[in-house]
Amino acid sequence: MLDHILSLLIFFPAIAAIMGFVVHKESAKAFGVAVSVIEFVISLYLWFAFDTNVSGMQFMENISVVPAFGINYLVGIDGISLFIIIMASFFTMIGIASLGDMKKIKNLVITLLFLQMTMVGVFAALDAILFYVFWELSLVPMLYIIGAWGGPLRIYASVKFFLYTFTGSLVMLVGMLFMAFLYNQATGVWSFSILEWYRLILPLNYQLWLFAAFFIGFAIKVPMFPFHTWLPYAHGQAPTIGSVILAAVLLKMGTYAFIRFSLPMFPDAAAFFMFPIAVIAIIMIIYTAMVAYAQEDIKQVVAYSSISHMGVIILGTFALNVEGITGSVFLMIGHGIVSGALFFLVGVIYDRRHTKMMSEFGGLASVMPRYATIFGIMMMASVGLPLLVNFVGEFLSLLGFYNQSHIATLLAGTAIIVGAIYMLSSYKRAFFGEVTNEANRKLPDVNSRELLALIPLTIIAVWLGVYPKPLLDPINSSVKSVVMLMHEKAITPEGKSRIPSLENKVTTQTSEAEVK
Amino acid sequence: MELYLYIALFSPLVGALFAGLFGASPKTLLTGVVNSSLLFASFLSSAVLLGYVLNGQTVHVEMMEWMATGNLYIPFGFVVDQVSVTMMMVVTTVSTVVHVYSIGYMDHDKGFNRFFSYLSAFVFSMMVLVMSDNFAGLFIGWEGVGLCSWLLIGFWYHKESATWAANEAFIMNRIADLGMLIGIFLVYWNTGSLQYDKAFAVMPTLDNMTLTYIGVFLFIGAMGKSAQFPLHTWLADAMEGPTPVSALIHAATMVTAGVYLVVRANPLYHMIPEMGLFIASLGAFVAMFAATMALVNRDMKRIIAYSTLSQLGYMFVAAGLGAYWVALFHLMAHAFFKALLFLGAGNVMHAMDDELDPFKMGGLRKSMKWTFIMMTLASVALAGIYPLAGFFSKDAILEVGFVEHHYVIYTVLLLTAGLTAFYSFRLVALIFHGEERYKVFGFHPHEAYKFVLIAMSPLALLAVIAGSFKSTYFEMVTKILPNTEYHIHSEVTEWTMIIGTQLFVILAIFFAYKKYINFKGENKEFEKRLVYKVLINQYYVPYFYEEYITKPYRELSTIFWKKVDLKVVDATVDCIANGIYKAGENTRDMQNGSLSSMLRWMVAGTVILLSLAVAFGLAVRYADEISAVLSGLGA
Amino acid sequence: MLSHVNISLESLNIATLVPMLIPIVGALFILVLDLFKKDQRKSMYVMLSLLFVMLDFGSLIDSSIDFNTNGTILGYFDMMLVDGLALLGQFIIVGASILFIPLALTSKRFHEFSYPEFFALFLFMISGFQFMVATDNLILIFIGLEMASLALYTLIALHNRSKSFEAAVKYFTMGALAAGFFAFGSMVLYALTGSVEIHQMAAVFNADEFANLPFILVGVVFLLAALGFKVSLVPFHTWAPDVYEGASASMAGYMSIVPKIAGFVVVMRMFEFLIHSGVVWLNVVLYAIVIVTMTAANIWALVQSDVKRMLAYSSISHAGFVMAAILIGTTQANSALFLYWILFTFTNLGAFSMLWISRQKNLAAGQSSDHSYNKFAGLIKVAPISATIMALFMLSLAGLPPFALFWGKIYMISAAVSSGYVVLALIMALNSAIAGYYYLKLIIYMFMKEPEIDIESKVYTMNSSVSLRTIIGIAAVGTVFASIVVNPLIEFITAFVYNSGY
Amino acid sequence: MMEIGLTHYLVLSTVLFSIGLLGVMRRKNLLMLFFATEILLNAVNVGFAAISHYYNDLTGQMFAFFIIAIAASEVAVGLGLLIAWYKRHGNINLDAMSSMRG
Amino acid sequence: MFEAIAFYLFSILTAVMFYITVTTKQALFALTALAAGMIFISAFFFILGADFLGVVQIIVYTGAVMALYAFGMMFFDTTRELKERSGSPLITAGLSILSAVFVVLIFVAPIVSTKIQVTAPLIAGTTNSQSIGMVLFTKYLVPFELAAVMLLVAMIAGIVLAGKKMDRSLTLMAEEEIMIAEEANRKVLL
Repeated sequence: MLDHILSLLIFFPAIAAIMGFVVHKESAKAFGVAVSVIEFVISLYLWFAFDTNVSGMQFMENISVVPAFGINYLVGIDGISLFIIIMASFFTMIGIASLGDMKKIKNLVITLLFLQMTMVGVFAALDAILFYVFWELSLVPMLYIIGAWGGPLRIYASVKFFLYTFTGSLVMLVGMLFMAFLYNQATGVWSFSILEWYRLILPLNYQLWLFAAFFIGFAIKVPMFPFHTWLPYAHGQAPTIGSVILAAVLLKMGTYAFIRFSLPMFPDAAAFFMFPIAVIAIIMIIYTAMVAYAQEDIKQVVAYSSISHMGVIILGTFALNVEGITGSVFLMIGHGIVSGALFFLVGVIYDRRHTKMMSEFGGLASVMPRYATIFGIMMMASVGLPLLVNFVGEFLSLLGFYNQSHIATLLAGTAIIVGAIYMLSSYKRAFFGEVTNEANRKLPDVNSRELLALIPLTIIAVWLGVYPKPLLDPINSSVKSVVMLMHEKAITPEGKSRIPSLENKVTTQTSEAEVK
Repeated sequence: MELYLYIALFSPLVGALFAGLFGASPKTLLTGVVNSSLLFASFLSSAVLLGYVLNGQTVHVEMMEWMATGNLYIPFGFVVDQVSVTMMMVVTTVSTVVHVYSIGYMDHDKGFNRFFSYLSAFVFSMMVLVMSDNFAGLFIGWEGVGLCSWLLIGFWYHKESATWAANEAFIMNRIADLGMLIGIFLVYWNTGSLQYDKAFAVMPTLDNMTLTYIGVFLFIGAMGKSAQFPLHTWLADAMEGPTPVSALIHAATMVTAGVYLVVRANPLYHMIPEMGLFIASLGAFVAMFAATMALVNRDMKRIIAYSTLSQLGYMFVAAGLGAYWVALFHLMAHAFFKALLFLGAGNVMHAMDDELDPFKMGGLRKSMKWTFIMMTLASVALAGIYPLAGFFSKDAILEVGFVEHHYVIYTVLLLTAGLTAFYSFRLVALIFHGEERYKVFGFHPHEAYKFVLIAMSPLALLAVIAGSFKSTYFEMVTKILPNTEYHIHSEVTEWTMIIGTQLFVILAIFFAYKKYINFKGENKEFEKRLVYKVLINQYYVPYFYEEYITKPYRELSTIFWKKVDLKVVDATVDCIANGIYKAGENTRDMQNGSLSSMLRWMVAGTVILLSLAVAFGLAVRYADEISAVLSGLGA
Repeated sequence: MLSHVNISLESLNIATLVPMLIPIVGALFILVLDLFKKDQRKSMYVMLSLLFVMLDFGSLIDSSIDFNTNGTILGYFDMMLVDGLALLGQFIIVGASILFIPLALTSKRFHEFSYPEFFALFLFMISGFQFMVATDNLILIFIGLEMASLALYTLIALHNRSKSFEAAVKYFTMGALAAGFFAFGSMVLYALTGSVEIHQMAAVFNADEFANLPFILVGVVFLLAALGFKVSLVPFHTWAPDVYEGASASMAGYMSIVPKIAGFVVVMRMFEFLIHSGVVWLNVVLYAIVIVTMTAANIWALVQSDVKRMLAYSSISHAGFVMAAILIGTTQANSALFLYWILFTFTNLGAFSMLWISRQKNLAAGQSSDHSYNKFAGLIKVAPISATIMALFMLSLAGLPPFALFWGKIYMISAAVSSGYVVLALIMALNSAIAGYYYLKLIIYMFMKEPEIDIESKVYTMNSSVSLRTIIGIAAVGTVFASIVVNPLIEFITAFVYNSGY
Repeated sequence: MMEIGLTHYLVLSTVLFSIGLLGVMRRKNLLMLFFATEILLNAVNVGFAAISHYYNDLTGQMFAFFIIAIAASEVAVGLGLLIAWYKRHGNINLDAMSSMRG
Repeated sequence: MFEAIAFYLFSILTAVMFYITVTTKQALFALTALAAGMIFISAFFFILGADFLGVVQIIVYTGAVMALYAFGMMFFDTTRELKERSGSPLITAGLSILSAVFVVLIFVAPIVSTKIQVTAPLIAGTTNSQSIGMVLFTKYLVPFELAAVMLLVAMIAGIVLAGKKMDRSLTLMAEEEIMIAEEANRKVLL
């Protein structure tokens, strides 16, 4: 069981999905819930069995697929991927559980289960090709979800989503193949194992080019400015469940990949590109926040806010130190929970009114107080209020980056201001004031089905904000090993100086422990 | 002692959650009572802790780890020392009073339970703020009070102005919080820790520049919370909230957090006196600035708010000049009488159906005797008349200015003291004396509930007697703060000053009474003057913000969205896609179905290849000649 | 004076002829059978042809075992050349034929299958292609090519409707021009080397160090045009869309696989040595052609409104993609070509078969062509399994992992990257992205649109029969589970290619 | 000039080939178009024969021989196609064949 | 000298004939010119000593091929004047002239290779036919046989395509129609 728990986790939903074809459509949702609960329990078990003291990969499995070309089925997780996997299974679970009456619900459930396979696969894969397989495969269910259950522009949105990310990832594929070629040059054998690639120290110019190739793939997925325009469409058109999973999990693939690929493999390039990327991140933060402020559609506000937050994650990642990277990983989870919840919330109101325009609302706080409360909590989490989940990540990310650049952090820190501006003003427009629209006067408050999704999210948002330690510790130890590896591998003086060496830090840590 | 600490800290939280459970349901008196009791428990615990601290001991606990990664280690740590216990006492005292008061004040409000939930949550945040033993914990409280302030200002969320003011307060605070955050980052990266003790222990080793930066950024945070210029506009607007909120948050506690921060960071500011001077100057400026705005305002609560602002300026002067204990003392004294003043104003508002314009009142002393007495007491205290609390604390600040040879600051503060007395009694005169102008508007004023008045009485008492604790307090708090005593060397000067000040203030009070006690009609002549216009428009600062910051931001946002994002970024992407598609549309005619053209394409392809072959062949064959010619051309 | 020629039978290696002779014998057998007993059922002929082709396949396995032990075998006065390329080429040709022949077993009756001659010609054609790849003598290549082509033209025309005639005539005419080019190119090279055997030419060129480069280039240009026509490189591709549209879907699918691989083997034999001897011109020109073929075909495919025509352009694009292997010219690249084509066979077989089973005899109302996109609108609602399977093939064609073509694609791009053609690799990747759009378009029509024409699910399986479904099943399995066979395939192909010296 | 060499024949072959190409491109009548393709092949044949002659090698003649065979086969198939088309459409005009395009 | 005169004479004649073939508007002219050109071509073969080829040329081309074409012309009724709209004569002419020029440009330079090794040398003292026979039935036996098969293919193709069965298209007929037609056919057969 333990030896193959990751494979189980990856393929269980897929097999269940195939079996789901047989299930009658009346029971499809129940089936989906059952499967996703089991999956979630397994993922929790994964956490339980996870050894926090080990910073490297755990639960590894290795099966040769194409040995002649060095492609293996190689999976494993560390602290960085563990929680994103759990989050993926969690969101699938509550996503399916909170599905309302939709057309073709059976297809939707099956699609979601397939999507779950790809999501878990991406985060568990340790072989570049395997990673790529799941990475690409995840586009298909999402395409279908947006395209089949989306709004009026759904086809445009889904095609844009698919093609944009597909294009980016093809460039990334070329980078991967080149990396494998370099590995082949160095060792004489083919390998796509990421762990093997880590051992390769590349000259700077190769690093730069490869970094750029990977960057395009990841940046589009994240999405980073100026590759972000697919996202508002995708979110705007997707059904609630699609937006939730897209925001909560799929976007994290990009940022996760930065940490998994770009940083340890090209440390010097990462240091080299740190400032340009910081600039992009700052643009993402400020510019998209302003765009979000100008939105009239509440879902678009949340969509753009996603981009803005992803900017902070990117910034944290490229802090290149333990604080920043840990923060960005944590923020991935935090943002997943918060934006997921926000999309759920938008979905709640959309289900009732079939519009997302803020001008249609106003005064909802008095009509739907519970809804307003949960929305308020999540909004506050989104703007990074301490003791709510996002703050930990944002704080650490910015803190980390501050060591690299003061001005950049100052600019990026405006995230907490601009974030508050668009969030509060949207909240004000939708929830405060008098009820002006008659249609809103009799709206029912959140029902128990919706609460099923929202309450756990709220609890998690608070729990992780107050007590992030269970997550931070594993993340921290894995990130530490990443940073250590980067420092060792760095060849340029800039890289060496930008990426801190952790040797002397160990002593300070022990001394701190004494002080405690 | 830890138990008391936890009781003091968490009983408001319990209250908040308890009331929150009933948040959406209609009024239940239970919440008010329970919350008030919990607050009282908190107060008692604080008092016990105070006693403990008075014995010269402090409590320092670490509840649990919060964040730890890399080098960073942030616990939930709490410290009860001389400084924090002061704040705890102030907070719990005022908030207990305000809670009880609110039971009466919010009696008819739909959101009764919600209100108590928010209010208790605020107290919890404030307690976290003052009790935390590290900057991160401070920041939690800092943001927490911001949140509660937002919730409470916007409590009547159906009012456009209330929600607008709430958002303004939150966002403006956020601007300052960024500064604070940066300050925290600076502390961390330079000292390696966010614990007060460790960080301050390392600071002396840092260079002056870094310290100044830390000081500046932390102070930016303080400026926001304490509404110092130029981030002051939110405070007056925050008066949209229910009056108890104004009393608790926007007078007694939250707004003083900035002062608390500076006091808390005294080891830092001690090392950078230039920064201190700046703080003091800004404080003096704000004191004067706010007082002038209060002179002409026609909104009762706003007048008090400006007065708060002004008093905060005093506190910053003291803190900036290194007289931390004086600042803290004034903070405490001010909390009591200002809260009292606000609560009194609340009574008046209640009596007048939420009317705020004092010009529509007058002669209320008959129907609201106790309120009148208490408000007058508070105003006297505020004006700094001996022997009330204000005298001891405010005069101390004046003395500090004088002793430290900052005569300009001293003069400004002295003048401000006069202004303070003037506007305070302008208000009292307009409300309680003179004709009963309200009758025209059909109001039927009545005194507040008895228990409300009783609840207010401790504050009244404290406003009167707080000054007498001065020396005890000095003893206690200077165990950790610089124990400079500010005495003017010559007794003659000292007495002259005290008496002079008192006379000046009394004169101002007299003047105010004279001018407003028999107020009849409005002075149209005066209202046309530039001075009046400037003052009533708050020096055009809000206008400036609206015109030059808010509006452009909104417009720029729209431009970014409609023009840049849709028309440039997105359009580029679509343009590439469409371009490819169009290329297909335009060239598909190549395949026009005619066999002839197909054959021609094939031949054409061959001919093109042939021409390339010929060119290449010739180039190879005549390579030497070509290079000769080229070299002849000088290439 | 003429002297007697004494040649031992053994030195002739008659066995090298066996694989080609089997289909010829089979064809003759069918013809004779038809003479004696008329009016036999189609299924009998299909099975008979299938048997012969499988026999052929068996003999190929035999030859490949022989190749593994003895290496390259020359046969019949060095006329036959059985090396790895020849065997791989034949494997694909014969293997694809095995898969495509059963497509004749439709439930509807189509004209061509009523002829026993159809099957005879089909077998002749297979033989012709086999000859084409199993020799490096230009004469035999030419004859094999013409024989196969003539049979192919006829097979297309036998579908017997206006469009198929048009297609056949177009194909034929252009084929005739291409034949002229081939002859002319051969003539030029012959003039230069005195030989029509490729290895001999290579020897002569290398011996005098490409002294007559302009002449060589002229020859190369004409051969490139002729072979480019066969493998449909832009601008010699113009026949492809029309012919695919005009031919029946099964025949179009076949055309997208078999003639092209035969062409590629010849191209590889012809150009590989030129590329390796550093004829810069050829590198540049091939580079340009590869890019133009990939890109232009993709762009045209974007704007198609008929699925079959789209697939035609797509297979042109794929041809350009594969042509890159020849430009790159490493063992890995050449292996990638075969790997790609084998995987492509399964996917394209599936895609065209799906079109084939949905073929109606008469166009439904509002339809301008047999397989227009809007015919497939909303297919998921009417025939979910068909839609899913079709989507599968489209995703595979788009190169989405882990489906079949993805593996070919990465191996090919890896070959490009490994030999320094990074820009080419990027262009290949970006082209895959463009291609993604039109494959996606069909998926969108099937899954996300409402049905446009009011038709029952029957329409989509109008032409289906057990055999067709089996073939589709095989194709689907091959497409989905390709990852399992990729490794043995790579090893097998690489060994063959490497041992042939490519 | 008077000494006829291989070059002369090759040039001739080329010229004839070009004439064939001209025909291929401009003829609209399919039958006439087929004529032009015959010219192409004949042009090549001349070249082959000449090379064969000058190199004293029979391969060229063999090639030419097979080209003739190919030409003959093409005629058969081509005419078959034309007949089939003609029966359906009553003309063999190339311009009538453009039902597929784009 | 004779060779030169013959070469030029026949060159010009062939070129002119072929030119007429591709340009004339009279189908009959074209056919005649083509036949004439082919015969002139065979003259080159004879000049070059490829007697066998010359004979084959005359027999196969001028005999068989031209006969087929003549038959075709009669069948298609193209004896009258052709109406051809030439698309763009400039492009057409330009392309063919260009191609000629390019090739000629290269061909005017003599081939310099010295390493030519012929694979099937002429055997001294034999006639052309003999040596061709010798080569054809040894080295080129496979192509020869394959060519035979190819001719068979062409024959079958021609027969099938021109056959009567093509008049009715099963592809276009509905299944029921086919049934009816088959029944009718059977009745005829009976």
